[in-house]
Amino acid sequence: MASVLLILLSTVLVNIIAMQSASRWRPFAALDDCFAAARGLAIASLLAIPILSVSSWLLFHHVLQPRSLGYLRTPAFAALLLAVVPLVELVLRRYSRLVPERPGFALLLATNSMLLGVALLASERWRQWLDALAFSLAAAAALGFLLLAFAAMHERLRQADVPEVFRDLPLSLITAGIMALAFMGFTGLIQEGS
Amino acid sequence: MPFATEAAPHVVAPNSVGRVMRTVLYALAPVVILHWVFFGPGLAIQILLGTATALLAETLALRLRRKPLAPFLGDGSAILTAVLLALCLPPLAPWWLIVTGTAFAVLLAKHLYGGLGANPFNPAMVGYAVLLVSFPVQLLHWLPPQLASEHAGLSLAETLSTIFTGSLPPRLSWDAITSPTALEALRTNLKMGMTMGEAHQFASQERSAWLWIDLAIAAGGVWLLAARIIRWHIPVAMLGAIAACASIMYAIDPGSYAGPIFHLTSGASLLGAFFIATDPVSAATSDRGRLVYGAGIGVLTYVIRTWGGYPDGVAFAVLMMNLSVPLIDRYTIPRIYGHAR
Amino acid sequence: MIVAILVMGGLMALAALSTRAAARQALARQASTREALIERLDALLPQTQCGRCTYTGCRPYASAIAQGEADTNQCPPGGARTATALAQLMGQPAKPVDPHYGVVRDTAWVAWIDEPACIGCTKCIQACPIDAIVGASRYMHTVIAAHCTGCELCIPPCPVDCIEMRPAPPGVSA
Amino acid sequence: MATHADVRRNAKAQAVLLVAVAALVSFGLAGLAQITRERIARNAQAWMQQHLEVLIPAALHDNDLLADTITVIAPDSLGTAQPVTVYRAWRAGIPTAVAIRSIAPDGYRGPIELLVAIRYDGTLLGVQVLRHDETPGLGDAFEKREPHWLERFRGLSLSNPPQQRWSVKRDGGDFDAFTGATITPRAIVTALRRTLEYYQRHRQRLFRDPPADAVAGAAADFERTVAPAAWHSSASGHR
Amino acid sequence: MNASTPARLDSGFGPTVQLLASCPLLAASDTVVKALGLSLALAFIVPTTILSARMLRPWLHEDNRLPAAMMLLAGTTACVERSFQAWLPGLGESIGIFLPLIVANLIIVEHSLEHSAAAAADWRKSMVIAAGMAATLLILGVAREWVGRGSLLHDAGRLFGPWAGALETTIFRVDMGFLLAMLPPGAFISLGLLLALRNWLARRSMTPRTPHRP
Amino acid sequence: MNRSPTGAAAPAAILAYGGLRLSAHKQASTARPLRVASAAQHYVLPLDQHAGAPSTPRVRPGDRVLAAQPIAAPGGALSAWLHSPVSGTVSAIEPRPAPHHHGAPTLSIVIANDGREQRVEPRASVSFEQLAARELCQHIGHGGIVGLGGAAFPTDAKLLGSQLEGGPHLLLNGTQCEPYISCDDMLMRERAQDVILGARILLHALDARHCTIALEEDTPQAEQALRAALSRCHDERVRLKVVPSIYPAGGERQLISAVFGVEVPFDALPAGIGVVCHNVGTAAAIAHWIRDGQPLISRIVTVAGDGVHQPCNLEARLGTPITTLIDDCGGYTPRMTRLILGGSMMGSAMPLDTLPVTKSTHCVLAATALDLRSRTQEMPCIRCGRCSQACPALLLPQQLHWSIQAGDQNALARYGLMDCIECGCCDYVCPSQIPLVERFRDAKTLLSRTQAEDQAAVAARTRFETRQARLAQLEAQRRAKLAEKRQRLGGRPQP
Ligand SMILES: Cc1cc2nc3c(=O)[nH]c(=O)nc-3n(C[C@H](O)[C@H](O)[C@H](O)COP(=O)(O)O)c2cc1C
Ligand SMILES: Cc1cc2nc3c(=O)[nH]c(=O)nc-3n(C[C@H](O)[C@H](O)[C@H](O)COP(=O)(O)O)c2cc1C
Ligand SMILES: Cc1cc2nc3c(=O)[nH]c(=O)nc-3n(C[C@H](O)[C@H](O)[C@H](O)COP(=O)(O)O)c2cc1C
Ligand SMILES: Cc1cc2nc3c(=O)[nH]c(=O)nc-3n(C[C@H](O)[C@H](O)[C@H](O)CO)c2cc1C
Ligand code: SF4
Ligand code: SF4
Ligand code: SF4
Ligand code: SF4
Ligand code: FES
Repeated sequence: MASVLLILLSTVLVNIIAMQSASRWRPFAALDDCFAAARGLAIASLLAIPILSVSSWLLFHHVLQPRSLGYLRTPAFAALLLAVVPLVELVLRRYSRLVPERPGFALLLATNSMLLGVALLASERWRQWLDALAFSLAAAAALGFLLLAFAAMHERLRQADVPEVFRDLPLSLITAGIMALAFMGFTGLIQEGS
Repeated sequence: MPFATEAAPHVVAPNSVGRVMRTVLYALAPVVILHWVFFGPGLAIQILLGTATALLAETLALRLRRKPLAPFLGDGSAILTAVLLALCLPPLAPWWLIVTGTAFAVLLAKHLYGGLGANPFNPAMVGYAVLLVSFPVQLLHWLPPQLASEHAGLSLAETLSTIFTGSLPPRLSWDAITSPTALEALRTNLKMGMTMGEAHQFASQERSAWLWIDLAIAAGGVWLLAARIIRWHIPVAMLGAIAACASIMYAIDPGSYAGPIFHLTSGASLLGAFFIATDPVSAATSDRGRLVYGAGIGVLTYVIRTWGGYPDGVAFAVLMMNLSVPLIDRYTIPRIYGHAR
Repeated sequence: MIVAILVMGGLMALAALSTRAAARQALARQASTREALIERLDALLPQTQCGRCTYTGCRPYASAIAQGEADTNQCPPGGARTATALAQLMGQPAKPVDPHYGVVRDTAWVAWIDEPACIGCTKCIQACPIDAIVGASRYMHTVIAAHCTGCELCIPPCPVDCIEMRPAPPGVSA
Repeated sequence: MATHADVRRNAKAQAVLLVAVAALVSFGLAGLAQITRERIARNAQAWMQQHLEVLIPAALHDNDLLADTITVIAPDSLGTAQPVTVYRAWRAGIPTAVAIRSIAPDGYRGPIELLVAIRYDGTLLGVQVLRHDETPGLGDAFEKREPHWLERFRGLSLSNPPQQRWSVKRDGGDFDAFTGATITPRAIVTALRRTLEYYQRHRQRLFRDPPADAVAGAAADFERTVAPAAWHSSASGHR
Repeated sequence: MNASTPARLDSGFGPTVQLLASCPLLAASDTVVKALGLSLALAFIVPTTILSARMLRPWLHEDNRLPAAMMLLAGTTACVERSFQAWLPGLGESIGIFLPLIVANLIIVEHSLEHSAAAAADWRKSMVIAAGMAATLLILGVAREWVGRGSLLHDAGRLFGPWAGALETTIFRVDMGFLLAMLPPGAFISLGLLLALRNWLARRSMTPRTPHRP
Repeated sequence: MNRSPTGAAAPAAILAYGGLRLSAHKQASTARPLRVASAAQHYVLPLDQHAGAPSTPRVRPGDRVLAAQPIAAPGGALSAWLHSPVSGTVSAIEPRPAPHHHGAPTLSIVIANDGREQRVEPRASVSFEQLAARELCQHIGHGGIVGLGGAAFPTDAKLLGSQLEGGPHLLLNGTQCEPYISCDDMLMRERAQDVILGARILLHALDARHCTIALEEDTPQAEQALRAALSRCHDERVRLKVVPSIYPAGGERQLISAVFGVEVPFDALPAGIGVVCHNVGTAAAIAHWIRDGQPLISRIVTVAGDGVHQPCNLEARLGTPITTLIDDCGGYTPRMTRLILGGSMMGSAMPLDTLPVTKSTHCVLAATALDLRSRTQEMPCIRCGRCSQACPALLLPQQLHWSIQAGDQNALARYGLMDCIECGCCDYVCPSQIPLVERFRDAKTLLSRTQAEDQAAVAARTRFETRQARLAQLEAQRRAKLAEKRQRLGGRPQP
């Protein structure tokens, strides 16, 4: 569980840092504020990750495992992801006011999906595709919440009088550390819940 | 005749940050005194240790950040952080525990973010959570009240030597003198398969001392409310949420869940509601935001202490809601006069 | 092994398909996306139409930014505020206005016509992009200070050099 | 000859290229899988073997423990609703011991996976913790801080100490807990008692089927252990 | 080989990207052994994928850069995972679930790289990247394991084979170390402190250059 | 938007709107009866002492003027008449330091008093009931009447702008929530009948049916006086309403909320919800003008504070130097440190005391250390929320403060900086001693400038596009003509 938490927070950090500091990875066109972009990414992740999780569950349990192709897990997941991410991009561009930008959006969403995918696949205890769906929904929701919270926090931290050497990245990491500390409170809970 | 000018208003209330923090410290004084009466001088020593560390750490941080020392050392916020942290630790905890925790609180959680007023996380709770996840064993050495204990209470010298050497006087052993907190006892007993009635009985042996202390905390809280240092929103929302969760679960299965009274009077519920969740710096801003914030802390506290791995959830709940504060603030900007909702 | 190759190949074919679909959609919407971006950039510009950015007006400059041809720090009338907003919208670090394109004034300036000297040639009227000068042929011309944006375009055409820039009267913010 | 640019612009060619990459990758991977399959199977066996060897001395068996397994399902006794693997030891065709991959479901932070070896007569040969997630520094004392704690169980049985004393001292039993951690020891002790009880009740049926063919077993893939058809513990209900 | 290489490397792979790339790997930096194992994997995966991506680049449309790179990465990673399982089973067991994270990291790295003209330059570049990530991991691993449990290379014997058992070092023996360092919060906080330290060193090395008034 | 609150009998809701209970410090000045200020030698009358455009002088230096003679006419649509307070000669029309410019000079008419107290022939008193509402409003304008509550908004403009269908509800503001200021209290105690008459004139001018005079609970004598005057004239339309003494209950919008239980929308004037609010002093001035033909040439000024020997209320002619008022009150005490025009919360500190009384001068506060409580060391905001609790505009001053520090103008707009009424409540309570109002004032200037710039850009763009369209049309016409001509000449039309 600890690693799921770590991965989740790393994912959030990667997103926020990428959106903040690398213009070519901007996920959305004409969105000047980090919070709005984070919201867009949260929506995209909420779309992509459950789809991916269910489809990969079906793939593993009905295609790969019966044929002893377990070793294809990672590349097969990657290929599925590569099919789903552009679809999400398509849907967002058509049905929402968000305008996904070409390399950035796919890159970040692929990263998110891969990272969360790893976290989800790490535990092989989903016996039903419904389990996988439920867990991925929860994970995507957690990711979305953390993204928004972190983006909002980031905006607040921008105004603070932070010591020079800690400005930006180090402080973001320490914030993530304290967030992880907070979520340590859930240890034991998730185990027993599942 | 020329006069010096200044911007309006020309009068301000005779108030200061130091006065606010000191008021909170005074409100905590009865708690500390009662603690001494029931549990011996351990807490007082911890507070002294914590205060010294806090002031040292504050001085160090201010020096490094090239800020003036006098106004910030005098504001009392670091001392308050140390005192609140000390209140969360077992009175006989080894000295390095409070020192480490306070240093983390002041240096990492406060000054890295820009010092007084800028920290998004409650420093004392960061310090406590660091200690709890790092040194869970040491945090379990709670004492039974002196009066109830068959051993004579520890003398001041014995307490000091225990805190500084980490080992008890030879006549005692940890297993003999420590007793789990009520929450811990309840959890353990339920896990052992006791019925709720038995578990309660077991858990409530040493509760009267704690009830007195709770009373002191509540009195301090009410005083802070009257002094307008805190407002009702956070305590009411937090305690209300805990009570609501506890009542619902108790109604569903009184055999495995304790009732609201137990939850309100055990663990750090009251201390949290009046002194910790109310830390203005890391709490939500508007009244509505503070209701959400307090209720969130209450629900999370209940969830963590009932189903989670750690004995009490206040610290984690506070930190989790701290991280949601900017988000809450974003969605709870109050209606401005003359504007529609 | 054959199955492995088939499965992976099939999945990848799906991926290629959906990537292509998304790319085509992006391409099809490129024009309208760009148009929307230009519109938002244009809305950030001061609309002085002075051309100091080296483009023929504010909108052309906006579209140049959107194309990636122009930098976000070329509009002196907009000053730091415009430059920052443009950079933010483009997801770039903010830069101060490049003095190469002109100085940034911190108070509003407007054109002022020395009316006795004016010969009524109407050249300035033709130059003013926002019709801020009134007057008829061979009659005295006047700048309507409330409308004037201070673009200085009317100054070069005047054959008798009777126009000069002056601080805006109170209540006028160009 | 198509230039790079031609290929870059041609959609079909691009798709083919991507599929080719995928095919290549899977080809390589499949090859590697082929090469490593046996080794990996052996590694897994070796891991289990190591644990088993510690618990069941060579003197006690002449069969391949890994090859002679059965799976049972007994949620109440063995702590999991999943099938549980039982390794059987025979000497000269006479049953000598079993090792049960039992689970202590009520650890402090989740289930604790155990390997419990029991002599045919019902005394404990030993216990190993295969996997756990107990609080580092607290519940994991059996690993580092009190490494002898687990050894204490060797030679005990349901009558030694008596069944009602099979609990930690705090609950009136015979066994020490760790400093500051009672839940983990309690979970392990309880799991051991339940496993012993289960063994006592089902010993006959565990050894009902004759030993598996040693030769066939050694060659078999670990994943597809030749095992008597899984049977369900009648005492503990069905799936 | 020419003087511009480091500069271009910097522009493509600055500290930010390095952080982005290291972040997901934090999960495997709690002990030196895990960090070593992951570094080992990186040392193989980074050059392999970057060089093969480089070979494919001229043929690929911009849109297909991501899919191709991702597939290469996933395949290589799976190979490494499989190899670990076969030849270093202990290590495979303990870092197995983290290996696929490398795919996510390296996608970012690959995307921020400008391929250079000479294959050798690319190879060097990829080795520098792998070394950078490995260094981060190792420093973190040493710091976290040391502070967290007072040992170094704990479990090396079990994971790398008996020969490595001799490397296990116990620096101090207490009931337990500062557990925080081993847990997720410790991962982030240590990396944050590490970065701050780097900033501080960088700033210090900058200062002497400005003329010093007596 | 014409929600008339006339019938609303909502309870005083002001506690829902923050505010502070401050100690009033009014006993010292109300203990002494209202007096007339001594005459001065020179009277200085700034031409822009009201809201709107400056007035245009009607006299020249050297002209002789009589008291109550118009000396300046409205200088625009929104402007006011100005009358000479005394008889004498115009000695100069030149920039003189003025209180509303913090002592900076502004164009003023200076009249040298000849001490003869000659007055223009008072016009025959007008029977206001005979006049149509509009005529009455215009007539009020000729009296130079502006709002005496502080903003000096020309009353005729306000009245004309509030001519509503069915008549608005007239609210007379008799509260004076700011510490030290007691001029309205004194006025109501001593001249209650003037206030009531003014109310009836205003009712007529607005064609209104109801008038509420709002009073604070700590002015019982004024209430008694008003009740007595009311019972004498038996006007059923006029009622009294007592509101809690909470600063800033006297603010127009806050008062409306307290009295009627409704809010004035941020983008509307009170008339938008059917209320017109006037100060009681304004009403009394109107009564003087209509009944006695006396234009606005004097007003009541409170001289208060520990810095004068005998604090009291003085009826002072416009243009009287403040030094004269101070002398009337026995001069400065040795402790005098700061001269404030207005109360302790919103008044401005003046660098000199030679400034003249203007139409908006309601209080001269000669403050000493006893009256002032200066800031100590400013500390960072600890987000304690005291400020937002106190804010009558329901803002979050702490967030405004943060956004100012961050230079985030969007956030400032979102948090409603422009709705701040600069009352100073937040500043007063802040434990961190942050000079919030000062910061807000500066930020407001900045924000309104950027907002004005944005509006200007939109306007320029519209004008530019109109011009482009026009040029394009002209060009099209020219081409069409050319083509037509070519065709007529037999040439082929151009491709
Ligand atoms: C953070 C934390 C983690 C704990 N982890 C464990 C654990 O892993 N195993 C365990 O048996 N007890 C653990 N405990 C202790 C139990 O909560 C409980 O207090 C203890 O088992 C009671 O035993 P005692 O009577 O020896 O104190 C933990 C306590 C805390 C505060
Ligand atoms: C028709 C009409 C228009 C008004 N226009 C303005 C205006 O543009 N600006 C203004 O400050 N006050 C205006 N007022 C006056 C306000 O309602 C208010 O009385 C005045 O600003 C003084 O209020 P204060 O002393 O509370 O600031 C107007 C009033 C009326 C009736
Ligand atoms: C914070 C604040 C406090 C005010 N206090 C008073 C007051 O105590 N008495 C008063 O008559 N006007 C006060 N005013 C002015 C009123 O809002 C309003 O302008 C006046 O009552 C309108 O009447 P007038 O146009 O006749 O001046 C205050 C304004 C503000 C913004
Ligand atoms: C009512 C109140 C409660 C406080 N609670 C805490 C607390 O729980 N933890 C803490 O570190 N500081 C607390 N402080 C002190 C202070 O706000 C804190 O150190 C700041 O977070 C430092 O910036 C409190 C202060 C007040 C006024
Ligand atoms: S410099 Fe600025 S104002 Fe002038 S035309 Fe260019 S964009 Fe418009
Ligand atoms: S008057 Fe001159 S300076 Fe003003 S807008 Fe027109 S052309 Fe520009
Ligand atoms: S009163 Fe002062 S310290 Fe308190 S929240 Fe407001 S601005 Fe901050
Ligand atoms: S000055 Fe502005 S922000 Fe402060 S209390 Fe008054 S209205 Fe609110
Ligand atoms: S000719 Fe018109 S202004 Fe010069």
